[in-house]
Formats: sequence, structure tokens, C-alpha cells
Amino acid sequence: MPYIPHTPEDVAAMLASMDLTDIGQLFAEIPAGLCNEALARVPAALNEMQLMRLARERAAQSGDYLCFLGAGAYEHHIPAAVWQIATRGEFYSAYTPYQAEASQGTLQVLYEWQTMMASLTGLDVSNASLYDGASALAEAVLMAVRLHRGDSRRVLVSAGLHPHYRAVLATLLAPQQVGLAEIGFDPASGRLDPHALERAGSAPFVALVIAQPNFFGVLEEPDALTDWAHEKGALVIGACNPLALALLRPPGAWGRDGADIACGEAQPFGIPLCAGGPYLGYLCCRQEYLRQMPGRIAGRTLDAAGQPGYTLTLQAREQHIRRARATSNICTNQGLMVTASAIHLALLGAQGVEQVAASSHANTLRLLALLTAIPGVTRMFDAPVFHEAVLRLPQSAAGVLERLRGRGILGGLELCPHHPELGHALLVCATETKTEADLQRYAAALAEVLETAPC
Amino acid sequence: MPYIPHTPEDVAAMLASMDLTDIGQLFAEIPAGLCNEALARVPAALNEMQLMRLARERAAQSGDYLCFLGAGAYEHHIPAAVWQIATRGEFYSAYTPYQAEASQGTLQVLYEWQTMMASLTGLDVSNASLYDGASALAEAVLMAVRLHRGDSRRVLVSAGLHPHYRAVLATLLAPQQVGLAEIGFDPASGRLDPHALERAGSAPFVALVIAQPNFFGVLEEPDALTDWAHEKGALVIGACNPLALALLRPPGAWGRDGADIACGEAQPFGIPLCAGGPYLGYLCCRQEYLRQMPGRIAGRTLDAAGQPGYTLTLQAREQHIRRARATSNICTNQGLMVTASAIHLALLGAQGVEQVAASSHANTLRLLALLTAIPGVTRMFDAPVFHEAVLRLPQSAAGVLERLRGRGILGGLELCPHHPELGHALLVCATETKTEADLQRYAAALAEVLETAPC
Amino acid sequence: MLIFERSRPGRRNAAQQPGAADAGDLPAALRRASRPLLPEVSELDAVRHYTTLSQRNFSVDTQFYPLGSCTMKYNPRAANALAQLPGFADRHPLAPAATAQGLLACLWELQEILADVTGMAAICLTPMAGAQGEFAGIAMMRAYHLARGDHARRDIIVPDAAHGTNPASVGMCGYVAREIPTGADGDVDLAALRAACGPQTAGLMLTNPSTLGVFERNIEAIAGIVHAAGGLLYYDGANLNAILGKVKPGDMGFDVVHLNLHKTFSTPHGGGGPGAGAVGASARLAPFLPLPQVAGEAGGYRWLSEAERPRSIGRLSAFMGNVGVLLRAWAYTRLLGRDGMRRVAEHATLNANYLLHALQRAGFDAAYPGRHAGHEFVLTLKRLKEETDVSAMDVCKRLLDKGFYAPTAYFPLLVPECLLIEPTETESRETLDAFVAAMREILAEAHDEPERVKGAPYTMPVRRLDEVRAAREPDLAWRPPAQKA
Amino acid sequence: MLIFERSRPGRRNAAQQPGAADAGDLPAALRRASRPLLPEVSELDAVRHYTTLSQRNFSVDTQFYPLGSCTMKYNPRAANALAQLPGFADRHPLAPAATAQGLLACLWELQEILADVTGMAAICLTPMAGAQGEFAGIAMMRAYHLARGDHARRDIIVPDAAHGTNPASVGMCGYVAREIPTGADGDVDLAALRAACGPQTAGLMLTNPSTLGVFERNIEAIAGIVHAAGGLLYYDGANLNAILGKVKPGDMGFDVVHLNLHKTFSTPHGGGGPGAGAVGASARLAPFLPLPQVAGEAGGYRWLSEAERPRSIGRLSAFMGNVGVLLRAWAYTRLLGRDGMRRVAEHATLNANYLLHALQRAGFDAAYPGRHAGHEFVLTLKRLKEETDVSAMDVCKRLLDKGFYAPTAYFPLLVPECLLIEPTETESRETLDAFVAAMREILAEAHDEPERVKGAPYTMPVRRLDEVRAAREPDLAWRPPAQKA
Ligand SMILES: Cc1ncc(COP(=O)(O)O)c(C=O)c1O
Ligand SMILES: Cc1ncc(COP(=O)(O)O)c(C=O)c1O
Repeated sequence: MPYIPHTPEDVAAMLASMDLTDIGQLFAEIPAGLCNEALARVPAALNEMQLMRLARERAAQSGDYLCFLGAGAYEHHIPAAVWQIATRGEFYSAYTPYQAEASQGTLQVLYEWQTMMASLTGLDVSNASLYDGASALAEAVLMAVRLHRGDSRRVLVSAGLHPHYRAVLATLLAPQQVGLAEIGFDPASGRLDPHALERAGSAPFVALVIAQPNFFGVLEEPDALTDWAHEKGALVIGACNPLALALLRPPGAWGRDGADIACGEAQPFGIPLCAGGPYLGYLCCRQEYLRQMPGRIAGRTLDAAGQPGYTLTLQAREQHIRRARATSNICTNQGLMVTASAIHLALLGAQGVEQVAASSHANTLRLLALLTAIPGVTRMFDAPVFHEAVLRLPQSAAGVLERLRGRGILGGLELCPHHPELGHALLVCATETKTEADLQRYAAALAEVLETAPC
Repeated sequence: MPYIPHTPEDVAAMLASMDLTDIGQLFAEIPAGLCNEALARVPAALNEMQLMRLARERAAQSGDYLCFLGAGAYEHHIPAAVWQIATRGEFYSAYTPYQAEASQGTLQVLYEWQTMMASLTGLDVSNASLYDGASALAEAVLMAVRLHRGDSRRVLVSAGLHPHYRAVLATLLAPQQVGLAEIGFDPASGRLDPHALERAGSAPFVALVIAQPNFFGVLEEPDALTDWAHEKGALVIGACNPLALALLRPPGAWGRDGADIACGEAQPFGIPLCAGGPYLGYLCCRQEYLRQMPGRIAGRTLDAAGQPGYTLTLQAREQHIRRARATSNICTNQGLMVTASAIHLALLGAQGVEQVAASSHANTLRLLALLTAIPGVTRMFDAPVFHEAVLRLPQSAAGVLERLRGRGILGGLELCPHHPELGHALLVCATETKTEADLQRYAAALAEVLETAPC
Repeated sequence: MLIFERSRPGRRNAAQQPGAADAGDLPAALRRASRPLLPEVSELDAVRHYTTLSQRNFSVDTQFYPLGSCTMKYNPRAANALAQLPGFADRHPLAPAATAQGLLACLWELQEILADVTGMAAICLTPMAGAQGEFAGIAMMRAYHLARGDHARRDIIVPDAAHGTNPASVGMCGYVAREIPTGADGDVDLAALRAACGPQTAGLMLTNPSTLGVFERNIEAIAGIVHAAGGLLYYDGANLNAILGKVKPGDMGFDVVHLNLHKTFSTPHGGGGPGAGAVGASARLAPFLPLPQVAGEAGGYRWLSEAERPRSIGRLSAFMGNVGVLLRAWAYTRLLGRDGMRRVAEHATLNANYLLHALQRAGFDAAYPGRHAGHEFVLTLKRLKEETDVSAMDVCKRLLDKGFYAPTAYFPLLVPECLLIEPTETESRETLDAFVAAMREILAEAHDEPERVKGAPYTMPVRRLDEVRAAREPDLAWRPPAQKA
Repeated sequence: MLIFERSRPGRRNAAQQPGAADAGDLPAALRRASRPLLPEVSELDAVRHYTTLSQRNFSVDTQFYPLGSCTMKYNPRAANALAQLPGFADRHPLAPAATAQGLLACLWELQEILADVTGMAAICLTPMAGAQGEFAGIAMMRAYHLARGDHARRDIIVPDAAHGTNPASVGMCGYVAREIPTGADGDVDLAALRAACGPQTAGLMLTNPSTLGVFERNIEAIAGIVHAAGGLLYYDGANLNAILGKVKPGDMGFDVVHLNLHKTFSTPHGGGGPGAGAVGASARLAPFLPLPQVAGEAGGYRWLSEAERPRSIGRLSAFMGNVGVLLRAWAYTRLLGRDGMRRVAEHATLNANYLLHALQRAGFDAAYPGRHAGHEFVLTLKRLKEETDVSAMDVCKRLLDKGFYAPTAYFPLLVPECLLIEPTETESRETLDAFVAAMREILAEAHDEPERVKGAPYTMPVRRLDEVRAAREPDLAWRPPAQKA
């Protein structure tokens, strides 16, 4: 019996201690008609050896490609120490640190990570994670709705926000009647279109969501946007790649007063791509908004002997205390990812994180230079980018990508399904993991592919 | 500076504390002419990201084959828990447990493993590991030489002992003038030839080495051999695959009095193949021979409060105490392999280990049946085998293996370089890792290969 | 000591740094003025810091963790190894479908297995924890009603014993949580349910066995009442471990379920997450399931397109939920196999009842003495508190000193001074006996030396923490000493 | 508790068992009569047992480990990940050479790098630890003499400060270890050396810096004397960390060297091993190096054949030594790179001297006060012992209570009540300062409350262990209670 220690003697003795003879007797309260042990669609057990072999075969089907995909999930070097430590049983198999005295390890890590994220975003406080970047943005919007004094439930969101994030906002906000006003982007720069924004801002709204960088890799100019929204009495939410914040003005320093909430995806900090998750949603805000924050928060306090220690705090915001009136329904969050992320950031250090950001930026610019040297390949937008950019191709991106794959390259994301208005658009990303040879290889392959006619 | 924490300020302050200004001053006692910082053959540093990419590329060159090689190193399933626990920093980065009170984890593991090995071999005591199976056998022979009352330094060894083990014995024993008398094997059974043995036994000898199973996978009949050697006043050393001992009579129960020493390679217990090492030499013996045992030994004792605890013991045998008169020069042994091996054995349990042995045996018999059904393929020897056997092929084994490799199969070991007298001989092994489909695949490929003429 | 306190300006871990690169082209107005507060430590210091921090945790791998409602069973190490295979761990979520057959095969099998054990028509794996599964389930119920033009339904009925996420999820879906009481026997108060049901009823959320650890015997009647009122039944699968492979929520009449794969299916809790809250639906609700989902066909596996599921409530995460968790759950289902499912429920239930009986013999009071336990049970320490002033919390803290993590305390809210105890099937009888012995000792101590219990713990890295102070003077991020002042 | 004490007959970990198989065909006479004493526990019990056992260790990853002569530096986790890549870890040692280019490239590069840092003509990587490297080196010297028909040489000169493996290895090679004294300044007594040298001298083994932590200033003279007598010079590389990248043993006149890759090249000690003791040789001794060795040529890499090295001393291990250790060492050399080598020696030396000075200021006596430390240094607590009866061992045990592993004690044998302290370059100044503070506290305590120090440790899983009892009444394997009596 996999993972069940009981010997037949154990079972017999345990039953005897209750004056029973059969485990079935323990299920006597269940209406007999409900018992149904048929499991036709569940295969018979494998042992670990068989399972691992099957898994290795299946995992191998992912192939081994040189990958220039980004679009919300980024390939970065993760120090070997990160996951060797994060998967230590004491971190891996612990529950949420409700018994603080027996969970000081996890709690201190949470506190450290909160400190790192607050500092990166330039805001006062961070929570101890939300699910992923997209759902964290939805929580930020709901938080803004709760904080906002007016009765508008309308939020301005750029059409240059990641399409999946927009989809998640729609799913999570619709039941609470929060409306999303999508603001077009400027076709030349790829930034929020100021005219569209002005138009949308003429009706009351709760908050403006600024993606930095946006889905196109483009950097917005958040100072003016922030001041504009604040003047309209709205809150400002920065949806930021936290790695970019190693180089960029943090949301807390946008405009005169700074953004009110920052949130997004901390996957670039030590979390493997893993086909999409588990990732690491973060949310930071100003001190005064603390009581409306969703999710767990770790805090420092003193113990009975006056020594410092850590505990989950401000739980009155949460579902297990406030129930229907909680700031969110979230309970289980992404704890282990926080642990990995804290270790990752500590291993890279301030300088290392900055270098990763700068080198991803530099690699992307270099890639753009190489690729736009190919006839027919141009940049779609002229605004500065962080580590991603949109290219205009002379042929359908889908076909090009397919042929690049034949050459061992995943060349980026075809934008057509999300933005048909952009034509043959391709989103490319080159992080610090790419060498000059990799970039050259991509350029050579693309040149080759484009020479042949589309099929 | 990789792995050096010092900032320039640290260095300056540390030097200042010694009234120095330059690290070079600390090397002032070294004759100036000896300083030589040229390292032309050392490449420039890689960072971890670059190194891991290079390593992945190189590792991938090993390819992915269905492997029927054995010959002293065996592919077995290793539970994922084994190395996830063994590489925990507390085991991985600790030294030899000289400070026992701060090393109870490692020490208890050693004691547990010694218990397991002593029981598997049917002997009283085990040491805490030697380097590998071959060098452990050399140590066993030297131990026998020390124990033996006579002044012979001659040891009888089967020509059916692994050729690399014989080579290692030659290297390690020659300087101490220990002579090896190689006893031929019976060409029909593959076992020690009793006539050759009788002849060799007419001159005095220290010990008889019995390999169980031997290099050909063949099982010797150790009872008679043991009694014969004992009658001649010699010691008996069993060189055994400890996995086989889950099924087989242990050396301690051979003949009337049992073998005196058992040793060999415990790699099958949780140690990855890893191109040949690190593996895990073991050595067990009877209580009365304890003081001549080489290597470290963990023992149970009491602490100042009367509680049990573990410590290295009987160190008076060892080099750091007895120096030139030590039982061996060994110091660093294979500690972490012991840890992995103990965890492995605990995870499989008595029944699991027995099943692995039985299923390797059954798979090998099945493979033999399938392969010998191919015209021209026959078994070389008729004695029972454990999980390896020699096949006679109709063509050169080297060519057959090469063509099998083209079909994704490593078909076994060509014996010609070691035993040209056996002709087209191939040593094959099928452990519990092989499925019926794998065996069928091998048989089909071999049939196909043999149909085409040798190139 | 905090990692920041170990930090020294300019200390670098060169092996982890890609080297300087130029970002000078970025407009000055966009650039950061000062470096963020990230540690500057050596690799050894970081490794030592986090390794020793880990030792300051209790965990399943190191201690018995009888935390009710959380199913702290053993997390097979194989599942971890498997999820870390490069083909899975290094796979980009947007990598082309042509390279995804291996991954999709695993996810599709998991969908199939979960559909079978829950008796649902279809499963979507994307919700990232139980609470998101709840959101998805209620949102599907809402979408169903709206799709039928039934706009009047606003209430979701929730028993008072329900987990906090239930009413919270109801709120997230724009519905109103309507609480109904539990009877003295632990079952739902049917009269109250009847009274609560009507045309405004969107549905009912139920955990079964309930968070009180008892099986809701009237489940069929309940289903009848709710369905008759036009409402739907939502199954909170947090307690599926009690009936896995024996009873299917679909057979009880549930229309929607969520599962906590990090409970029943043994994925690690990771000190708070990540989890996975797969959601299942009966045939009539299946079209509303969130996306992505995996379709399995003769030619292979593929993602279902939005066009094929026009009525889906949509996406819940940027990509495909917590794939790494799903792979671990898949591993577990394959390791258990068909027969293993039922055995989980049987031995989890055996362990719970054995422990309950033993603790009753040791002098503790069951909250529902007449009832069989499911996979967990509730004790009430009301009597102890009255007799000795030792509270459930005190007993919890003292258990830590005995080397056991504490049970869930003060939940469910309706039982005073309660402990919710869940041993899980992976614990041996010897471990349960040792726990009983510890509880017995604490009981004796509570009578002989109550202050000792009330001052616990004594052997943890810290003494009892001041939670009130933590909330009154929130210190949520470290600041360098200068800044702090 | 021992794993055997957790065992229950019939308890199984099904997930790890391949299932029953038939071995009934094996002749009864060959079959085992009773099952071996292996534990029968659940997977959770095994995981919990060994995880909690690990917590009962000190280690580099968790504590400062200033163990002299052992170079307990940080072991990069990358090296571990790299050696576990399936292409390396699952590779069979006898897999064909055609599939070995990746592995051989690593091993060949390691040979090249080690040849360069030692100034040797060639390197063989197969010795499985320092002691086996010593055996190989001496055996090569022996083979060299014999090959020249020089049969008279029987002595290997070894300073009294030498590590125990040196004389022991001499014995293993059938030679006689001839001890010579060390002068008061820590250098070899040249007069004694001269007296010992003669036609019977096969060679000299030397560690430099010596195990006393000081650089042998007369090394060139020593080399001259030994070589003039027809002897060879053997370099025990255990202390290479002190001069890595700055001084090459070959330049000092050594003919043979061994390196402890588990010291200088940062492979983990694993609680006792495995290590790797690569051996290097000057041109005249290179033909005698053991096998296997890797040859690198334009077309790729290959194993040197025995036919190409007819004078090799032969094989030392069944396969290729501790490949997994060699890969970790290779990783480390590539991470350090050319400049990193020298920096190791510089900062290891800086740390040692800084610590020595600070401890002297704290009131401890250096054994060789006038000398610079290499990467380690010796204190003598003779005065403390006389004044307080607190011994070096007592101080060691008390250090454990302060959270530090203890230095090497009572080695080298010639310094009374000595501590051999090696901080390594991977420790930060703050860690060294904390160690000094602890030593200072212990010194004060030794004077104020000596019994407290002599009773240490108090905070370890066990109190001080009775080593005498362990040796007098050896209990080396557990027996079930019945059998035990
Ligand atoms: C009964 C019950 N329902 C729902 C949940 C919420 O699940 P999650 O924490 O995965 O969001 C829990 C988790 O503790 C629970 O116990
Ligand atoms: C100076 C010296 N020489 C030789 C050795 C032996 O090395 P090993 O333990 O690797 O056999 C050591 C190890 O402690 C040592 O310190």
C-alpha cells in the first residue's frame, strides 16, 4: 500500500481498540447507496521506478530549444543553491506558519522577502505573496475599489497590458461589477495613448493601471500618468516586472506622490518557467492602505522573553477571521516560491540583480540590432524597451516561428491572435541567459527562413 | 571574486589590524624565486550560468541508451528521497565526525549502515566504508596477511574475479610482496576449477578469495571451498555483491565456520553509476578480527548523562594514531555514500531489497531465454547465475555491440580483451529496471544485427 | 539575525552575476535613483543563513503535523524530482503545442482521474489553490443561472462550520453568504436549510465530511432541498481524503467541486503554498469551466480553444495555473493507482478514529461523541479551560515542546476551545500512540502545574510571541538602523 | 532512536518495491536461510528519521568549521547540481568511448588545470582520496627506483609533523618511514635531514606549508639535499590552498604531488568522504602514473591504453576513481578561473593571519609566534592547561556550545595541547570576529569556572561521550533485544 504504513496486525489492533473488526464499520454513517468504489478511469499503480521512467520520457518531449519567448514568463539563471535549499523538507513540507513559534524559519523568510519587495517597488509594505501576477493585479484593482471614496467601479487599463492579464481581470472582476475601460496604445510608441486616456478619464474612475514595461516590452512614462490619475482623484496601480525595477524608477517614486499600489509577477526572481506555474504574485502598497491589503503578511514582534520573533499578523483582514467581509478569499498562497525568491535575491545581491536586468536589456537591444539588419524586419514601436520588443516581419509570424523551430529555435510570440491590428508582429525577448553566439544564431536562422517564401 | 566574501574595505581593515598594507606581505617568508603566478593552462572564470550550460551540453553527449552493461557497476532504481536527503548540507558539507557530539547524525547513520552490512554478510562487524569494491578487496587481503599465523604471503584468487579487481590487487599488493596465485575457472561451469585449486593449494597460502557471484555472473559453491581453505589453515574472503546476499547464503554462513571476511562493492545500494564512482567499498569480519580491520568504525557508547550516543572508535588501528603501523593508510573514506546507502536500504526495506535481487535475477534469466532463442547465440557456462551471464555469439562481440548502439542499446561488455580464450563472448545484465518490452527490444535488435554479416 | 544584518556594502557573489552590462541608453527620467535594499552577502553566508533558518521550522518531513483541515500527509520525494525534470521545469508556458505532448498527457490523465474520483463530467486544473477553485465554482454557478436568464439568485447558503474561504469566495463572486446553523449532532440543521432556500438561492456550499470531521448523513435530503429550490450544490473538496475512492461527490448530488490537490493529492504545502484547486463540474455546468483545459483525442492532446468553450468563465491565471503542483499531484495519483485511492480514505479514517478513541480514553472530550470521525475530528477543551484555565492555545504551544506540531485550534468557530485533529493515513500507529502520550502528559500538567502549560513553548527558537503587539505596531519590513529612527 | 527500532515486521514501502519475482530456480544450497536485518518502515518514517538525524550534525552549510588541515571551505551547490546531471550521474563506467567526449573533456581539462597549478608534467585523477594519492605517489617513486635498477632504497623520510597518512602510506608501499624532527621555528631540522639521507633514501614526503601552518623556508635546500642523495621529493598537497596560484610544487623541486580535491578544490567532505586524491608527476616520473588517464588530442579525448603506459603502477580502483568528485572539482576550477586560484591562497592566508593575530590579542599563544601563518596556524593551550586544567579538548567541546565546530586538536602531535585552526577564504571577517569573541569568552570561563568548560558540551544532542567505553566495550552493530542478551 503506497505511503500507508499499516501492517495487517496494526489494522487489526487499532480496530480492536475500538471494538471493531473491519475498517468498513467506520464508514457506517455514510448512506449505503452512496458507496461507489468503481474507478474505471484511474489506472493501476506504478511504482516510483516506473513512474520516473514514464515522466522522463514525457518530459523529454519538450525538446531542447534556444528560447526567445518572454511575454510574462522569463528564462533567467537560477543559482543551484536556490532550489536545493527551498526543497529542504523543513521549508517544503511545512504548512502556513500559523504556529509561529514552530515556524520561525518560514516567517523570517517572508519578512525578509517583504522587505526586498517593498524596497524594489519603493513602497512601504509588501504582503507575503498572491497567486500569480495576473491574479495579483485583480486583487490590486479590488483593493483600489475598496479604498476609493467615490462610487465608481470603473478602472482604466491599457490595451497594452498582457492580454492574459486582461482576461484574468475580466474573470475575477466581473462578478463584483468592476468595469474595465481599455485604453488604446499609441501605434507609434506602443505606449498608452494620451488622447484615449484623456477621453476615458472624463468619466469617473477608481484607478489607472500602468504596466511597466507593458506587454510589448515598452516602457511607459509613469510620472505624468500618475500625476494625471491622482489629480482625477483616482488611485494608481503599477503592474511591474520587479526585475525591471532594479533599473527603473520604482512605482513608489512615480510622479509627485508615487503610485499607490504595485503588483505583478516575481517569477523572474528564482522561479523556474515550469510551463506556466507555480509563479509568484506580489503586491505592495503604502502604509496607510495596509488594512485593505489582501493576503498574508508576516510581521516582527517580541516573545515572552522580549526577544524578536516573527508571526503572521493583521489577520483580521483575512478570510479565516473576517469571512465574508475579508479583503480577499485567498488562503494558501505561493509560500515556497517566496522562499526560493528570497534565497535567489540574496544570492545575486543588489549588484547581481542590477546586472541581470542590465544584461537582459543589453542583450535584447543587441538582438534587435541584429534582427532589424535583416531586410524586411523592423521595430514596431519607437519607445524605449526593457528586455522585450515587437518586430514587424515581412511574412506571417506563425510560419516563421514554425520554421525557426525546425532550426532548434523558439523565436518568440506571434502577436496576431492578440493584436491582429499589428499585422505580422513578433514579440522577442533575450535575457541574460543568451550569449552573443545565441543572438547570432537567431539572426542567421531568421535571415535564412525569411529568404524562403512563406509556405 | 568567486566564493570570497572580502570587500576591499575588509581587506584593508584586516591588514591594518596586523600593521600591514598588502596581502603580499603575508607571503614574505616564501623565497621570492618560487613565486610564479603564471597559469597559462587554466582558463578564465565562468560564472555559474555559463558553467551549467557547458556542463549540460557535455553531459548530453553521453546519450540516452537502454543499457545492459553490468560488470561491477549496476543500474538500479534509486528512490528520489535518497539523494534529496543525502545532499542536505548537514550531511553533504560535514567533515569526518571527529567531534562526535556535533556529528551525531552522521555517526548514527554509520552505525545503522554497519548493522545492515553485518547482517547482510552474516558477519559480526562492518567498518564504515572503504573506497570501492576493488580496493576493499585489497584491504581484505592485507588484513588476512596480518591475521595469518604462517609466513606465507600468497593468496589464491580466481581467474573469474573481475579483471579490474585483479589489476587493483596487483597494484596495491605488489609493494608489500603479497603474491597472487590465479586459479583458472572451469570452462563448462565458469566456476573455480577444483583441480586447479587443489594444485595451487598444495603450497602454503594465506587466504582464498571467493567472488560471489564472479565476473561471469556465475554463482560459486562456497561451502566446500570455504571448508577446504579452512582445512588448509587459510582464511576465506568473500568478495560479494551485497545485493545478491539478499537471496544468497551470506559469507558468514559459508561452510562449517563461515568466511572470515566479506568485502566488495555496495554501489547497488543507492549509488548512481556516475561513470565509475564514487562507489562504496565495504568490509565485514568476525568480531575476533576487529583489531586488524582497516578504516573507520562507528560505535555506540554513553554520554556524561548516561544517554546513548555514537562516536568513532577503535581509532588505535588507524593512521592518525598508529601512523606507520596502522592497519591501513585510509583516512577520508566514502562517508556520503554510506549515508545514501543507509537511506536507500531503509526506503526499500527488507522485502524491497529481496525483490530487487529476485527481479534482477528473473529479468536476466528471461533475457537469456530470449537471446539464446536467436540462432547462434548460446550460454557460455552452465552454472546458475545471479543477474549477469556470458553469451557466446556467432560473430565478434565488438561489432555486434557497435551495431546495437546504433539501435540505442548498450548491449553489454565484450569479454575478448579480458578473456580472449572465450572467443566471441558477451557479458549481459538485466536488473529490475528492465521491462519485458526492454528485453524484447534487445532480443529483436540482436536478431536483426546478427542477420547482417559482420562488417 | 536578518539577511540584511549580514549584508556588507560591496560584498559580492561573483559566481551568480552575469557581469556588468550597459543600460545607459535608458532615459534618465525612467531610471532608478538609488539601489534597492537587497542583501550583499557571500554565497556561503546566504546558504548558511537559509539552511539554518529552515531548521527553525517544524514540517511533515521532521515532525508529526496533525493539523486538522490541512491533510498534512507525506509528500513523496519522487514527485519533487519529477516536477524538476528539465523538460518540465524549464519549459516556457508559451512554447508551441507541438512540443507539449508529454506535459499534456500528464495533465489530461490528471483531469481524467480527478473526474472519476469526484464523479464529475469534466475537470479544469487551473485554479491555483482551494480558494480560487471556490471562486471558479461559484462563478460557474453564477454564469449558469445568468445563462438561463435567472437573475434573481443572490444567496449562497453556507453552514456556520464552513471554512472562512467559503463565505469569502461567495463575496468575491458578488453573492451574499447566508449562514445556517449546525445541529448538535454535527449535521446541518435541515429546518434552517429549508427556511433559507428559495428563488433567491443560487446554491449551497458544503464540505463533506464537514469541518467538524463528521459525514453529513442527510446529504441526499440536502441536495433534494437545494435542487428543488433551483439552487446548485458546491462541494468544498478540502476533506476529500476521508472518502477518496469510496464515495463520489457527484453521486451525492453535487454540481460543482473543487479539490485541494495540496491536501488530498499530497503536493507539498511549502510553508503556505503553492497549492492547486482543481475544479470539477457536472455535465450541465461543464461548459462554464475556466480555461485552459486539456482535450485528449486519438491524435494526441491539445488545449481547448476559447472558441470551443464560449461560455467558459474565462482565465484565472496568466498561464496554466500551478503546473508544477499539478505534475506532483499527477505523480501521486499514478503512484497510488486505482486501489490506492480507496486505501487512503480507509486508513486516514482508521487513524482518525483510533486517535479519537485513544484521546477520549486519555481524558479528552470529543465535540461530537456519538459520531464516527471522518479523516479528522474535533475535541473541545472547554472543560479543561474551566477547570484549569489552560486553553486550547496553551495545549497547542505545549505540544510544540513535545516535538509535535499543533492541531488546528479555534476552528471550526462554533466549538468552544476546540482542536481539530487530522492524523492522515501516512502516519504509523506508533506515532499516534506517542502523540496520545504527549497529550496525556499535558493534561496531567494542566492540572498539576497549569502555569507551566500557559507559559509554553520553552524549547522553540522563540518563546511565546506577542501577537497583539504584532498587530498593534506592525513591523512588516526591515529598515536600516538610520532610516528606522 | 535507531531506524531498526522504528521497524515493524511486514511494514512496507510499496512505491519502492519492484514487486515479487521468482528466484526459485536458485539451488537451495545457495540460498539464504533467514532475512537480513534491514528496516521495515514507511517512506515517511525513513524520510523523517534521516532528515532529523541530519539536523544532529554541524556542517559548513550551517556552522563555521575551522578544522585545521581539512580546508572546510564552501562547497558550491552548482557543483552538486552539475554532477547529478543524468548524462553524468547515470552514465555506466563501461559505456563506449564514443559517448564519452563530454565527460572526458571535463576530466582532461581538470588534468590540465591541476598540472598547471602544481607545475607537474602530468596528472592522474584516479586516486580516491589523499591517502590513495600518497600510495600512488610513493609506489611511483618505488617503481622509478626499481626501473633504474636501484634496489637499495628502502626509506622514506617523513617529518614528525606529518599527517598520519604519510607514514602509513609509506608502510603500504613496503617502505620504512624514517622520522626527522622539526626545529623550534617550525622548519625541518636540516642537520637531521642530512644525517638521514643516503643511498637507502627513496625520498622525502613533505607538506608545504607544513601541518604547523608555516611555509618551509628551506625548501630549496631540502630539495637539494634529497635529490643529491638520489632520493625523490613527494609533495603532500593537503595544504595547497595556502599557495594555490602563487607557488608551484614543481618549482620547489617536488617530483610527485598529490592533491586533496576535497580540500583545495572544494568538493564536499560528505561526513567523511568521498574525496579525490589526484596525483601529479614530473616528467621523469610521469610514465609511472596510475591508470586510467585521459589523453586530449585534436580529434577528441580518449583513455590512455595500458599498452601506451607499460610502466604505469596500474589501476587503483575498479573504474575511474571518484568521477562524481572529479566533476565537482572541475566545476570549481572553472568557476574560479585563472585569477581565482591566486585569490584563494591570498584570502585564505589573510583570514588565517588575521585570526591568529586576533586570538593572540585575546590571550592565546601561537605555537610559532614569530612566523606568518599559511592558510592555517597552531595555537598551544599548554599554559591554559597548566593554569586552569582546562585542556584543548575542553575548549573544543565548549566551542560547540557557542555554535562553532572545533578546530583540529592534538595534531600535529609535536605541539602540546594544540589547536590547528584553518578558517579558509570563504569565511567573512564578521564570522572570524564572532569566533574570536567565543574563544575570548571560553578563556575567561576557563579561569572563572573551569568545571563548566570541562563539562562541555551542554547544548548538543548528547553530552560529552565516553570514548574509552566505546573502545573497551565495542558496540558496533545493533542487535534485536532478544539476540542482544
Ligand atoms: C475546508 C477548507 N476549505 C477551503 C480551504 C481553502 O483552500 P486553500 O487554502 O487551498 O485556498 C481550506 C484550506 O485550508 C479548507 O480547509
Ligand atoms: C596533511 C594531510 N595529508 C594527507 C591527508 C590525507 O588525505 P585523505 O583524508 O584524503 O586521505 C590529510 C587529510 O586529512 C592531511 O590533512
